[in-house]
Amino acid sequence: MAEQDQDTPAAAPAQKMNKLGLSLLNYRGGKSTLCAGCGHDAISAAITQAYFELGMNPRQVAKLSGIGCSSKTPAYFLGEAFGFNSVHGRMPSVATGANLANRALNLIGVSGDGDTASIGLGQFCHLVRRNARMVYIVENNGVYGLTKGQFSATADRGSVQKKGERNTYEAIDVCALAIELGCDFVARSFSGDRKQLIPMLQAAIMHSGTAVIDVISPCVTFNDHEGSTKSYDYTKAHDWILHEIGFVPGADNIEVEFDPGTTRDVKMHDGSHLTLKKLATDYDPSVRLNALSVLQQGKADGKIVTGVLYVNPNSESFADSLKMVDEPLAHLAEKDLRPAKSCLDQVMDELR
Amino acid sequence: MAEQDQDTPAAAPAQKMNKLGLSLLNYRGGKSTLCAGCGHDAISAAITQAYFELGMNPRQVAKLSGIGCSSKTPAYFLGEAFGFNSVHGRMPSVATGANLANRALNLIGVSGDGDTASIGLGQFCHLVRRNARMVYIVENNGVYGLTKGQFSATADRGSVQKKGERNTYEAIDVCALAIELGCDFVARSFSGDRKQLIPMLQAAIMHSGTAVIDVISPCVTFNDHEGSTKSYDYTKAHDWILHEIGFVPGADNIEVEFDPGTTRDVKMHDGSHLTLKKLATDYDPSVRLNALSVLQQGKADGKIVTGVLYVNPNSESFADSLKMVDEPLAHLAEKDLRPAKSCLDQVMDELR
Amino acid sequence: MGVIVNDFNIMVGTVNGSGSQSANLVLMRSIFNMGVPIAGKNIFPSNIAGLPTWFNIRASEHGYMCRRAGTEILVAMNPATAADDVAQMAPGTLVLLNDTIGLLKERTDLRLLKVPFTKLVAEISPEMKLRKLLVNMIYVGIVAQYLGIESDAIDLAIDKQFSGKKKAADLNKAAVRVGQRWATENPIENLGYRIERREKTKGKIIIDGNAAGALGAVFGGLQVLAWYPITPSSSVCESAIAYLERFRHDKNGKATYAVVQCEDELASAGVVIGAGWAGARSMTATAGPGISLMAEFVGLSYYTEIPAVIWDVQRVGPSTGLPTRTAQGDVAFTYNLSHGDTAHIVLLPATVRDCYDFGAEALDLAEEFQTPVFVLSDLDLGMNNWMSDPFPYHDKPLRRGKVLSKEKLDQIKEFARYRDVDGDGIPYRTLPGTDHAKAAYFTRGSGHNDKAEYSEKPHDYKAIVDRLKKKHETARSRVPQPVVVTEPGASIGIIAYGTTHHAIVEGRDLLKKSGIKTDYMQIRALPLCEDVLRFIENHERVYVVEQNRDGQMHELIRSYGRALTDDKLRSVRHYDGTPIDAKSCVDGILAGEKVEVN
Amino acid sequence: MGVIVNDFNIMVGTVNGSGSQSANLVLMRSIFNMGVPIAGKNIFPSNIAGLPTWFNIRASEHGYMCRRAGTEILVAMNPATAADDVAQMAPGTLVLLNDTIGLLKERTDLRLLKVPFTKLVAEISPEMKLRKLLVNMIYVGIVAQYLGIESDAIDLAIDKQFSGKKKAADLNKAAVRVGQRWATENPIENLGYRIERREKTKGKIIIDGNAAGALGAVFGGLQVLAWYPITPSSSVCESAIAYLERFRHDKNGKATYAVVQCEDELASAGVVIGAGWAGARSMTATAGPGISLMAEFVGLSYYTEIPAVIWDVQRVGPSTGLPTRTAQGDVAFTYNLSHGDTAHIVLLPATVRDCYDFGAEALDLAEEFQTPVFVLSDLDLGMNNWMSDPFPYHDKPLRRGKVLSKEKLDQIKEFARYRDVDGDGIPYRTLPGTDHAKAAYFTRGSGHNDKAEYSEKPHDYKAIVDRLKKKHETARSRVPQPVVVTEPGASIGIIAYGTTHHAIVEGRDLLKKSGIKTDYMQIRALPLCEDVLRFIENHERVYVVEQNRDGQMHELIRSYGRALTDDKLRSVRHYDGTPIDAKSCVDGILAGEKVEVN
Ligand SMILES: Cc1ncc(C[n+]2csc(CCOP(=O)(O)OP(=O)(O)O)c2C)c(N)n1
Ligand SMILES: Cc1ncc(C[n+]2csc(CCOP(=O)(O)OP(=O)(O)O)c2C)c(N)n1
Ligand code: SF4
Ligand code: SF4
Ligand SMILES: [Mg+2]
Ligand SMILES: [Mg+2]
Repeated sequence: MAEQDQDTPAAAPAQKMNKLGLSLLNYRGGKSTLCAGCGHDAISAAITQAYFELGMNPRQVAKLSGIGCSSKTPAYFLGEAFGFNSVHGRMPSVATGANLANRALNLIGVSGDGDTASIGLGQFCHLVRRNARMVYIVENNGVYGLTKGQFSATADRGSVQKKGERNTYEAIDVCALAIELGCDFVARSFSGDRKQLIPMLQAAIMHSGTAVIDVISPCVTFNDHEGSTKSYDYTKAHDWILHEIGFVPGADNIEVEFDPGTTRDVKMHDGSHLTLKKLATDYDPSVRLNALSVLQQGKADGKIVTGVLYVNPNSESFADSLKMVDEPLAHLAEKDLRPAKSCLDQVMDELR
Repeated sequence: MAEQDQDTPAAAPAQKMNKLGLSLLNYRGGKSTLCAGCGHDAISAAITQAYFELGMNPRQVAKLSGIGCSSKTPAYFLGEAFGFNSVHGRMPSVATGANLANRALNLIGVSGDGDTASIGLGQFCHLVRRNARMVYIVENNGVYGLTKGQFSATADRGSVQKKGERNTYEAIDVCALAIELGCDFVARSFSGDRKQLIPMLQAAIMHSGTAVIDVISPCVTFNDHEGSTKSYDYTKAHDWILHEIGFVPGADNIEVEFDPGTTRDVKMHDGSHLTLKKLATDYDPSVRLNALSVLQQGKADGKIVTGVLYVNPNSESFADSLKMVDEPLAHLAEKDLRPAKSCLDQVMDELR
Repeated sequence: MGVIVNDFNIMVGTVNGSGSQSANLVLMRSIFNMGVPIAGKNIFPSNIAGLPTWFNIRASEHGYMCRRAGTEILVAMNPATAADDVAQMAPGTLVLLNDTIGLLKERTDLRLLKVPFTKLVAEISPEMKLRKLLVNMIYVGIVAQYLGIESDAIDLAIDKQFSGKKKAADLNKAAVRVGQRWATENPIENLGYRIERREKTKGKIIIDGNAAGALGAVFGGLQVLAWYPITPSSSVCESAIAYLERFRHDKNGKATYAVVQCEDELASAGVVIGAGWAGARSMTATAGPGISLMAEFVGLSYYTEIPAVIWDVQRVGPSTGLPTRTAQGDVAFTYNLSHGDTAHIVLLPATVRDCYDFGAEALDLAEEFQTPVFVLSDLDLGMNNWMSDPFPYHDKPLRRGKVLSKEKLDQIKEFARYRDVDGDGIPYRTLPGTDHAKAAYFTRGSGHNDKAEYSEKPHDYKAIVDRLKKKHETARSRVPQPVVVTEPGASIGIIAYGTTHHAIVEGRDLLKKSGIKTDYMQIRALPLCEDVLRFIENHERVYVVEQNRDGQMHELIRSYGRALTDDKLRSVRHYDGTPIDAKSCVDGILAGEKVEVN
Repeated sequence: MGVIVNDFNIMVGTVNGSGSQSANLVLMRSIFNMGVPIAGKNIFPSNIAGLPTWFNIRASEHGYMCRRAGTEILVAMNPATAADDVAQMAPGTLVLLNDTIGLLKERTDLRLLKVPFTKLVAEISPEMKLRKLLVNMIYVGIVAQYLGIESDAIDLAIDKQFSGKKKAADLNKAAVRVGQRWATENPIENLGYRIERREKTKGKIIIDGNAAGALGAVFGGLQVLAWYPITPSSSVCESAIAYLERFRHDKNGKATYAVVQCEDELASAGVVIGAGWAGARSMTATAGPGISLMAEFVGLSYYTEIPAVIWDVQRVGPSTGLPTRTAQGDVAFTYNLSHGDTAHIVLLPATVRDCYDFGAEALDLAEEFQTPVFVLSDLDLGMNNWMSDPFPYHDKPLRRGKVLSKEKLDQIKEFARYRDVDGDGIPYRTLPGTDHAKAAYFTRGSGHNDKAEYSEKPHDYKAIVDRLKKKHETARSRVPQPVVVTEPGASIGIIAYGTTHHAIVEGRDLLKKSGIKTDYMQIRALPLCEDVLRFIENHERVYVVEQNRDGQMHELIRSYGRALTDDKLRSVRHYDGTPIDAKSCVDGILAGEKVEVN
């Protein structure tokens, strides 16, 4: 069953197949046109790997984005999936529509910090509130990359722009917002931490509602200098890693072994397991206020808190709360869509 | 000096004058066209009273709003002040512009829960982030009054609409958001609690940045029934009052007397005093996380927490952070606005 | 003066939130139940309660349904406006005045009856709250009695209005009786107006345009509805929700549709486009401010070729404009909505039947043409009560357009999302989730070639926008075509659309009486078709009548038409927020014809 | 074939982010320093680094500044596009090819020189990072040497480009020398192109339209600038910020202006309107998607009569359209932006001088007319380098419009915010904070009477919108008027606007050579004025030339004009994302004239 767990040393790594019999190549996208070294490309690679390892049919995935360097990336992973590069800051509503039209689609949305926290803040908050099932990734570099490096709304107060300008605004923390707004899966990671990001993505993909992952993703061209608080160096130096993350897909039906003293186990909606291995402190991600405090503390200490901040695996998705049929609406036949003549007659009678 | 403190029993109450020699009549607006009993009208009355008591020149005030029953109310108070009933959900940006054009204007913005938390959420958050000096009131009834009672984004999960529909979405708490976003004056009140609301408004008016007050303001026509969590009865029954609020204007230069054991004193930017008299518990509004916890706790206990949730009187206003001249931009003379010919010559030279 | 039968206006001046709406509907329906055609128009303020509201009932032997200026019977219940209302009446008008209202100037040229409503209602119920509502039923009784409306007709109307609530119905009937009795006790000599039984409403229905549109959409297979409340469009969605809840669940009681009340119109547009992209028939309804907010998304939908249906129930002005007044002011703006070169399909319903038909047709056209489709109703059509023949059941298959399924993909060599395979400018599409190697494509704005690959090449871009234009040309003959009504010997033409239609129907009869024969073309959609030009060619002068300041359709026709001169094509406009009446349109045409206007 | 002097194109094909931009600007400026007119156009992709970019330098003895198809000298530096670039060249083109690039098909009909750039640059610096940049300066040296551009001219250009950074300047000069030397060692026989010294650029400046507009605004008293970044408009704001920071502080170093980088364009529009209401000259700049998002606010600004200036630097398509390509696609949309009946003032700059002038003029007009004013630039004008006479200092007083101060209020009996006192449709206003009993008024959408009181009355509404129309009529003669250039004996007219102007200037000369004399009207603003109609009347045929698919100005003229027939008025359009060239416009006109097109 779980082919990705078999270690077949004979096969060359490129030939490695997942449980669907697909190789990593099947999960690759087009050639990136981003700057060499851009954090976003590392995230695309992590996404590619995450889906490959999960053994999910890429054709069942739909990739959505707004506008920005980050929002271009859906073209650079999962080439066999449908993609939609929509308008700036409004991907959440497009994703909501796609989710309702076809709830079987596995949705992944990629956005930037400008796309999400500046122009798109309202839509982001309302997406979280609706809890449409999707992974929502913020590729957070603190600047508008595509328009050449202006501060975005996630830029930290006091951080310095390439040309020397200092940011005077308070940063918007999309994780804190998402938690405050009732989101049931909120995490933060770093594009440079593939080990953390991949299992985090996998858990997010299996989450039953909206899963928000804010990934610090340095912009090498406009925000990787000294004085930046979103550079590679700064992020590495200030990364406060909450726990070591593992993911065991549920379909494999493997009993997860973990030491309850050192590892927390979160059983996801579909039976898969998210394991969080305790590091310096034992962080409990099942309490909202914990997440808000750890974020406040991180802020006070000048740290970037990464890890799964909050998770509630029993999240009721939007489609479920709407009591929709299980079959995707888009697949319903005409007979399901047009009520019988008798219904119309009844209405006509009432109007007489 | 402080004429409003003199109790002259001889004069009829209508004749009572404030320090500017104006009577309450000078602070009244047009006749309300809201439903009889609407919470919004009580708020208008409180605003009228607050400005009157402060002895602020109504002509220096500018009233702004979005669209909604609530947003109509600027026409019903301070008739001598300029008013701007703008577009739905976008008053924050209009107010920002007005603030920059004339920083001497005393701005008061009135919005509804739909106007702020639904269509206007993005602008609201970004206003708070910019910290333009103004009072921002959300007249919160959990519904869109003007469009006849649909749930807004502040409606509580599980609360019931007049026609029986149950709300399945998580409520947005605008106070929690404002606190999370760095707002330096955040309070909640109840339109039925004039005693609390008036001094709260006065402190907000004297605050040097954006002051957000969320006022539960029942909609008698569409959201005052059983099952509503924003009705008069429900609010009264579930009101968790943090402290008793008093306000002593600074211009009066009166030494405030209070018992440090029972009352907290917040010295506002202009020297006036906000006094918070301890009730059941001693709430400290100078710590952001306190506010977030008390709100979470209120939510868990089914309580509506009212009082000053967070205040930092040393807030740097937007105009200050922009290092603008003290004189309102709108009053600058042509000579201040058009650089000298030599400047242009210099630029032309550089371009040759 | 003889007796005028079945042809006059009754105006009730009241306060909104006072419960008079039920009484007015009962009075209107009583006349309808007498077999006499009616049209009811509610003129209400932009607030919830306590402000002046007027309800006008037009009884019309001929079945004219447009607004008609003038009032024959006034019921003045609102102290705030009674003086003004009364002052505006023509001599001889019958005025029922609540006797608690004092008038400054009493007019002796009116037939003014002071009715002791407060006293009368006290007989019926001791409850003050109920009295406030029942008082309205008393004027129903009085008016009915004077006009000769039979009790049966009234009772039937009351039963309908309070269907299921017998107690309420009985109380209301009692109030009507009190009114009837009072009228009998206070007879009027030679009133001059009477309702006589006819057979002209048999089988007909009464419905508002918004409910009709919703019904059409629900029977047209609507799958995803996204909305944000705004007057006067909210009831499109609220009605749709009600019908969906009644008729659209599977055998397990699960919904075959989804409704999202969004946070604003930008989100509604996004949801509709996302759903359209993923293969669901999706729609939203809004008014002008929402249309403005949707502009960017609509451009995306046009360039990415995604089906989307947007109802615009037109109202007047921006934000705090006149949100409870009617207009046809968004025609030009929606037709070319969004920056850059765009042109959309716009349907123009004139009747509740059109609303019903277009409710489904818009969904078909959107999927067929893979493009945003607007339905431009207005407040008058959407929120007022209109009489109509019952709606037929549409049993033709839903037109889902060129969608390539997995099976179809097997049969073709290459799939190019944006290629014009059939020469009609309409490409083929696949739906997300289609499990086929050829299926997936990447959707983005105009920067793509015909395979949906990113391209900034000049000829790729030009090819895309030229094809989009071709697609629009194809639409000319496939959208609902104009309807032409002729009059032998007419050399003058009239062009109108939407609710202006009703003023033209009556206006043409009036013109004929003035000796002016006219042909009439009712435009039902944009883009315009060749027939419009032929109609213009075939007439000496053509008047384009509409309800906006700038003569928007007139301009669109001039823009489309070749060799049209202003001398021939003329613009008649009505734009004060009230629905256009026949007289305004006749006066405009007579002025153009240089005929003396009275 | 003789030698072509000062009249050819040099195209550099490279990769963005590779530092070639400085080299290209130096090359362009070197020619300029030789006294020869130039125009530089950057054709860049919508990404940050690593994708193909082309820079075209046109040297033109006549000072033609529009794009000219065809390349005489190609520098092919980009391996990704070299094959394609080379394939497109006409026989005889001089091609400098980086010798590390292998071409599949070698063309023998070109003059192809393989340049060992990598080897050459190695001499100059050991640092790889520097080499990557300096390699570009080598082609500057080579091209300059072949064309006879003098070292002085180049050094001057380098000093300008690296002003203040002597070390960088010296390194770059060294690279140029290397290139020059290589060219000397590899001479070309009969190249056929040469730059010769002229006196045609003396005193002239080089600037892009966005900086010019910003300069105009800053010297025009801009007080509040709100913006959200979007290509190609960002540099309007970024330049304005730079000038504001330099020139607009009081003696205490405090700013006499405010800049807000907003969260989106809706907010920018709101800030501008709020600031305009409160009495500051305010502006924003955006591109099409931003215009779409501002639609609702712009309607509010129109109906509430609040000054606001909005620059639209036009680009192509929606969202991911072709954001780095140029168009004139937003003309119609901005002119009537927002739902309902609206019409705005739109300024149409053609040159950087216009940008400068309109930067201030727009602020004046907005306050004079109390209305939104658009300035429609485009990517070609806004982001490319244009030669110009230096800009004059405007010393006429700022026109602040009809504002009633406290003192003026004392002198008048009544203040009615929306009353037409002067008969020009423009009312008086007061500013918030004015300490006078008569000053305050309440601002809301169209639901008001002339005293700004809430009103839903039909005649109040009609009065307001009729006056707004009158105001727009007043604007016709007060916006920048068209400029007409005539040719004795011409019976054909050309109408153009914006950057199309430059193609017309050259096109008319070409047409003249083909024996076709033309008169030319350059439209500089909307609303159109009577002169446009007279110009059309006075010509047999008039061609409206523009850069959009739908002939938007052509339609606006037809809509405005009376008795215009298509037979007379014709539309020539160019809309593939590239700037229009003279040939496209000439071909369009020749086709209309049924002259054989080569
Ligand atoms: C309505 C609209 N406004 C502005 C833009 C211009 N724009 C494109 S991307 C972008 C910002 C992108 O920033 P972010 O989301 O942080 O993405 P990044 O490029 O940094 O990955 C902006 C402002 C646009 N495309 N649409
Ligand atoms: C763009 C836009 N969308 C929708 C509307 C319709 N609308 C007017 S007020 C309102 C909601 C008001 O709700 P809220 O802000 O809570 O105010 P309340 O009436 O409850 O005081 C809506 C949806 C509008 N005016 N403009
Ligand atoms: S500009 Fe920044 S965000 Fe954009 S591709 Fe380059 S490195 Fe990445
Ligand atoms: S509808 Fe509700 S919110 Fe509006 S005025 Fe009436 S009570 Fe107030
Ligand atoms: Mg970013
Ligand atoms: Mg509300």
